[in-house]
Amino acid sequence: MGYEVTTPVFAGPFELLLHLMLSDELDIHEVSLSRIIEAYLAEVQKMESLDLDVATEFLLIAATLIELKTRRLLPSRDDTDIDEEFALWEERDLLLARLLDCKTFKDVAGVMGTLIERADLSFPRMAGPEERFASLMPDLLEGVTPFRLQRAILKVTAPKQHITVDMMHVTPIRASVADALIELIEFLPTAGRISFSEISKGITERVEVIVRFLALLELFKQGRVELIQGDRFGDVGVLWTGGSDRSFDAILNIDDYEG
Amino acid sequence: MDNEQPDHDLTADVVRALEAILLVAMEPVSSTLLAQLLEQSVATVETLCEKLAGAYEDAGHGFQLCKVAGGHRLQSHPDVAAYVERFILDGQHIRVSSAALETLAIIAYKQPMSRGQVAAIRGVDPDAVMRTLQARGYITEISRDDGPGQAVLFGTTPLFLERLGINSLQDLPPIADFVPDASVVEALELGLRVSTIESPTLSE
Amino acid sequence: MDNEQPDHDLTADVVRALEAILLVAMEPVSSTLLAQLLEQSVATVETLCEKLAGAYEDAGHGFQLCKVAGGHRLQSHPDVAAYVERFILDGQHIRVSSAALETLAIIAYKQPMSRGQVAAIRGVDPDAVMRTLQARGYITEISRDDGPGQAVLFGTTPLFLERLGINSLQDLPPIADFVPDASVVEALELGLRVSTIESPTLSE
Repeated sequence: MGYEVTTPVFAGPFELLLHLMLSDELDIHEVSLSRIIEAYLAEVQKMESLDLDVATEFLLIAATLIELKTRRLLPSRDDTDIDEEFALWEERDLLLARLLDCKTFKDVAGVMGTLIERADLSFPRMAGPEERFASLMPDLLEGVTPFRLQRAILKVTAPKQHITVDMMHVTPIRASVADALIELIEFLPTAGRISFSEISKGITERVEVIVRFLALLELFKQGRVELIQGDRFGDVGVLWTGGSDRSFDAILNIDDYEG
Repeated sequence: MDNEQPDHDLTADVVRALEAILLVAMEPVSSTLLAQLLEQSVATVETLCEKLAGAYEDAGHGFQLCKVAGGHRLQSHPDVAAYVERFILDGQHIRVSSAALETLAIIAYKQPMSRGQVAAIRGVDPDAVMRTLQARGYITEISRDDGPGQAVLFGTTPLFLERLGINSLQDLPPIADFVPDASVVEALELGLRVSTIESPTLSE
Repeated sequence: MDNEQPDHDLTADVVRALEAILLVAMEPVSSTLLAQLLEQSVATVETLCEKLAGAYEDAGHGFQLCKVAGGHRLQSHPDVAAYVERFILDGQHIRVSSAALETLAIIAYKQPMSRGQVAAIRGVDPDAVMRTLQARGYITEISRDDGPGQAVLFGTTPLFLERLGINSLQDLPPIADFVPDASVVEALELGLRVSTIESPTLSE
């Protein structure tokens, strides 16, 4: 099926590192961190079309490895910062634990794959009751009108990009005030007076609502919107006062909010 | 030894394959198709089916092998129909799901459609849903694709029209000239932007 | 006499009804529902199903009675899979990628799991994979985390059990069986030593 997500050979940094370290295990006393780091970085370099998020994950692990390596090369000094030392140990233990987790679930996945292969050799009986029982079957289409059918097909055949653009900010839950600003600047000037609840209508992720609110505050600070609250805890009214200025150069240094 | 067991081991394998095919079949299977699948003559298949039907009856199974219009099929034995009725009335708790409705809509408007074509539109495997719709008699296999793989093509049935209360597919509300589409309406309702804004990686 | 034939005529009728119900069922039927329909105890139903499954196997039928996803169902025998696959053509099972399998493994053993928790173990954002698994019906949202953000928590579905051909999550081998053995732990541990002091034999 076309919708299967294609993943690189190594679906994650732990998987890659695990592979490199365990294929190096011929003589475990000869395990060379240098070689592992080299091979690791070489693999990462091969991943041309890696998106930024994935690349970051791979590079974070690489950084830890290099730190370990550096620490080994440095002569042991008395003035080593004990906190730094502990932090590195902690990081190493975490990495080790994650590698063991990764190995465990890789093996589990293997067994599950075998189970699926075996199960796939059998096909279930699905024909259902014969037509002589048809009158007893609850009518699936009760209450379904031709109009509902029309709406259903319009929903599935509609171009997806409009909605998915919004959804991408919803999951994974990473919302940016910058995106919310762009959105608001695009839409507020022609919206007239609008309430905050209308702006955030239909948004289910709390963090999405929050970034919109922060974006509004930012616009308020910049003097481009007027905020009106009739009574305490009441809905906030929003009115664009920024004229036709739709620039958003001031927003570059606004943080992301992780959910 | 079971009296359904045929004479030779070779035949035994063929009978097992025959039973398996009949079990998974959603519709009666013709002797010709069975002959082709089992690499036997049509006459042999007919004989095997008759023998098997007799053996099931003799063994007192709760199912039977019947010859109906279009071919052979397994069905529940009329003797125990009361239990089957009870099962249908008791055990099923079915409401049309949105997945089923969408799949049915796609097939109704765009028939004939293969499973793969429906999957391409819905973005998910419609297999289970289509089996349900087929079992309910709302859709049926109407032909096979000429292309490689000869995918089964599905269409709606007269029962579907009847349940929907329309006389023909022409009575379905048109979809071609319907503007704006559902997602645009939804987006407008949200009061949010409708068009795709190229959002630069400002937040990175 | 068929060796599937039970002792008493009363039981024979119950078995026939059981077979008929399983034949018309479209998903695994639980022992509880069967017990209710057949007016027998759950224990009796379980025993009857086991006996029937054994009898089918002994008689060398092309189908089998299996306990899957918390219920009983009839399915084609794996021995004749080649014939059935030829017949099904476009109903072939869709492959599950290794990335999907590993994500499924994590969720199966540690459910309920949020996307973030899966990401922490996988080291990559599992969003796309989890959406696919959800669309296929192998995982579903089962609750929300109480914590801030109220992350959606996912668990596996009966369809997942069906796909694996197992009756319940208890049928999965215990996770302890998979804990990497000492040599693996040692190899990883050595590779990730913080300093060379502790193991002078390391060649750098």
